[in-house]
Amino acid sequence: MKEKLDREVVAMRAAKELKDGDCVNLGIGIPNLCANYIPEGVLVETENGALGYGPLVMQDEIELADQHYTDAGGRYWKPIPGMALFDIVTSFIMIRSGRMITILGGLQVAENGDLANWNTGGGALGGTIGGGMDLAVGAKRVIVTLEHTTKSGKPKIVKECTYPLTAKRCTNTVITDLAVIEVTPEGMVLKEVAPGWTAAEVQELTEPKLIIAKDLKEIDLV
Amino acid sequence: MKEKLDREVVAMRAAKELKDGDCVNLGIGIPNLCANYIPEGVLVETENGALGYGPLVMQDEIELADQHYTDAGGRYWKPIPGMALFDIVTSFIMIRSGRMITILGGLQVAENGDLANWNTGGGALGGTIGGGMDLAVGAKRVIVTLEHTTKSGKPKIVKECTYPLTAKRCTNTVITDLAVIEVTPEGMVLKEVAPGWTAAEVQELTEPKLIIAKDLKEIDLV
Amino acid sequence: MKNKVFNSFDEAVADIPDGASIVTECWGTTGMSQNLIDALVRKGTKNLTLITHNLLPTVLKLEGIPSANLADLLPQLKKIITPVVGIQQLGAGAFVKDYVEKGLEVELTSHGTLASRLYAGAADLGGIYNPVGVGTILEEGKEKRVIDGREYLFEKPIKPDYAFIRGHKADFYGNLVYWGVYRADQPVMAMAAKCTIAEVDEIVELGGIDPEHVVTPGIFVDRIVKVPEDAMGSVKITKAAIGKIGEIDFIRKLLFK
Amino acid sequence: MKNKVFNSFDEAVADIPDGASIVTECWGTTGMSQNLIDALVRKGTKNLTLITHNLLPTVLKLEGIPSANLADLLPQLKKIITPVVGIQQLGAGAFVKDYVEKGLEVELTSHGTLASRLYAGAADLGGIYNPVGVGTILEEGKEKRVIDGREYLFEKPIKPDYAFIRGHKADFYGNLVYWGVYRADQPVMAMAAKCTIAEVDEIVELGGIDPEHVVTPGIFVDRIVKVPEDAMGSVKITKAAIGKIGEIDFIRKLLFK
Repeated sequence: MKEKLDREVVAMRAAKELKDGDCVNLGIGIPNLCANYIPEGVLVETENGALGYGPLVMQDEIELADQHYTDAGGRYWKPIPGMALFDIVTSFIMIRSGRMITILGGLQVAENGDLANWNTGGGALGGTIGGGMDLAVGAKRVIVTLEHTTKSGKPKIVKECTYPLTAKRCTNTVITDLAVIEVTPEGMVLKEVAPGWTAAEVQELTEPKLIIAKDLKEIDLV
Repeated sequence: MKEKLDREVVAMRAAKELKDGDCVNLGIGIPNLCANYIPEGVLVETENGALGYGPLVMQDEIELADQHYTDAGGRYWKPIPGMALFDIVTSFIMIRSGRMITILGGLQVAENGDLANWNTGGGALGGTIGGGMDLAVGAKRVIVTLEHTTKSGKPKIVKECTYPLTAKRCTNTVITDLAVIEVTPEGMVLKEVAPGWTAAEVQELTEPKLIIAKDLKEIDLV
Repeated sequence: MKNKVFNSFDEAVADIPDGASIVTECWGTTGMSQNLIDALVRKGTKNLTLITHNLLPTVLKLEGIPSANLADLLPQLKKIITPVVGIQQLGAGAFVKDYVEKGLEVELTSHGTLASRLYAGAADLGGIYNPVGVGTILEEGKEKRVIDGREYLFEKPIKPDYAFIRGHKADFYGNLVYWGVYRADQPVMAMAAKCTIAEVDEIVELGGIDPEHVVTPGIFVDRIVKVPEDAMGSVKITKAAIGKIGEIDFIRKLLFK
Repeated sequence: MKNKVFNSFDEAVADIPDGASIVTECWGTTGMSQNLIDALVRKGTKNLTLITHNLLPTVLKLEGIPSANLADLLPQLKKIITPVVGIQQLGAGAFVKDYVEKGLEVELTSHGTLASRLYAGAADLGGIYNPVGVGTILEEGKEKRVIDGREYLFEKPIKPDYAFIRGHKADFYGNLVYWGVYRADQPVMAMAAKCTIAEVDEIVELGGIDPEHVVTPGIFVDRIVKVPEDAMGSVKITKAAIGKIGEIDFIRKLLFK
């Protein structure tokens, strides 16, 4: 079988969506990995109350870890000049007032942009809501990164989500290990495919009918 | 005619209601004058965003006036250690969350505690709402200071307000140049009268029927 | 790094279209974005909706005191949302009345309600149930609802197109601190508006503001202009104005103990 | 001057009755009021409603790391309101499940909605219309309303009886500053609760905090207790805990890049 992109490459491609001046909140999963590839001038936000903070603390520099400087996932980061600290009221206003871009993980994305990313079906205790629903509803742009299919090969890009929803019609862009897809009022538009893959092969692993972009191209990290 | 208390004395009597640890917001009119008689340990708040600030700047010390340190009425005050500065969201949470005592001026107070203090009847442009309605609704205790009657001798303590209301059933205590009155579910209770005045004489200048407190006494500033 | 610093007030307001809504601060003369307001007066933008705590009394201007004055914007307004139409003692109510007779719409609100409505706008809420105004003229035209035995009025969020705010220091990301009671409405205005323009005493390098002391994070500030030392609202001019105010007896009595 | 300083955590929580509602912070182990929580565990107060961002995974405790742990309070709870029942990787969801089967009520919410509901509680609102949760399981039992063409859910304010908050420095009036991301939920919790109890690294004289830097004004803080250097959650103990965390491989991978 042909090779899919690895998670690190998907993260690199997702980070390419950001440009100087953007503020971004990174979800759990592949989005976490984007932290290493954020372009210059992009400020990263964490919903527990910091914006524009520095790089994460690596495993071999544990002496730099300070409990006062952690992100929403509990990971340690380094303070830098120009960052801001604030409370959750301010944080969720940032998130909800349409000023933030968010890169989220996903379990399923539906044709109309519905996103399921918090719960694999265990009822109320089946997952963690956290700030994910706020990000999905409030961000000015929602980029969802996920593997194109489940481990058993079933599509994660579906006609209708079967897992409990995070938010309705919220997804703008889907970036997978096979493709970059824009969600538009006309349907899902296939913009890019992984090197060596054809549009037809991607369609086969995707439930909704894809519109093929006129300028369809290969995923490119430059 | 018998002498009524002057405004300065009414302000002194009103300030006596406050005790160490209280936070108070002072309205326009007689309440302004209370500023000089606030007991030790009472913090004064102004809704434009300061709590626990220092004394007002006097006319003969204009060189101390700083535009960055003014109260809601535009008067200059002096910063002191222990004060806090904040925005209006925080300020109105203080006011609305039942932590503040307020001393307000009044045009009319009704038997049931209704207060009219912002508008003498000129429609929407007839007065200034400011934060007065917030204080009347949100404060844990509303003390209203006013002259007992209009210049022409008509009662300001009435069965029903004729001026546009500030808030319904909000007044706890009324302090005038003739009396101290508590608003209770049973009606208005006359607690204190100005020196030389009898309960009957005060009743004559008051529209609702007053309940005379068993321990009725003279207004006393000690 | 994206440049948020504008070199002139005129450039900073150049794209504001007729019919825009603008929120700005005015407590007497404190905390005003006078230079942005003046630029908008020069531009002549029409049919504006102005959201503000207050309209400045015009009397200072009449007395020739170099003082901020939001009332200059009145001829360009279609609507005002405010808790304070004017300060009676200073004759501003009558001043506004002329415009109302010519069609200016006035929506009264309490100041705390204005704060909550701006919060609601910022936090993307569809509306709030507010206890203030029940039983008053503010009830008119509003849905009333009893929740757990208490009456509330439905109030809509306010989400202005632009906020003009007055900061003390800004860094290049737009992180802001204020000075004294100039803070007041500015932080929530900055968060509620779609585009926030700040005039500030000083622009500093990244790191010039302690991250713990930032009041308005830079994400809420889109444009920054430095107030020149000889401009209206600068510390120097304001000090001179206070001195002059002290010479006018009736204002002196109003503002000083 | 009214004394807000308590000498022990036990005294500070002594009056909390059975059935009280308590809001407190928990992001992993950061920003927790561990000493107040421990005092409440010692006191054994029952039928509590807990409002919190998170319930701490118990795994650190099982590994013998001196770390804060809100889960100790679980046996005393009647109800939890939270966006995060537990962190799956650390097995906390299963931990809570046992209690749910024994009758613990769980009200899920999103974290931003929790922030707005606490704001609504603090600002004395009767309710808010919230865009988050529409079309999800959070709709259940809630009024839905279309406002200007968009769907919202009605959410009630949260007004807890007590807030346990974790500050950095407090002065004698209760003015507070925080340290880093320990700030998070604390300020809005302090404003929403009827009685706010703060544990802090340091208590300073009046004037020890610059008025411009105060984050939570003292009016919102009713009781203050200093965290001893050798107590849970102190800077010293926390540093030691981070060191130990670094020795456990799977947590290390989770928390470090």
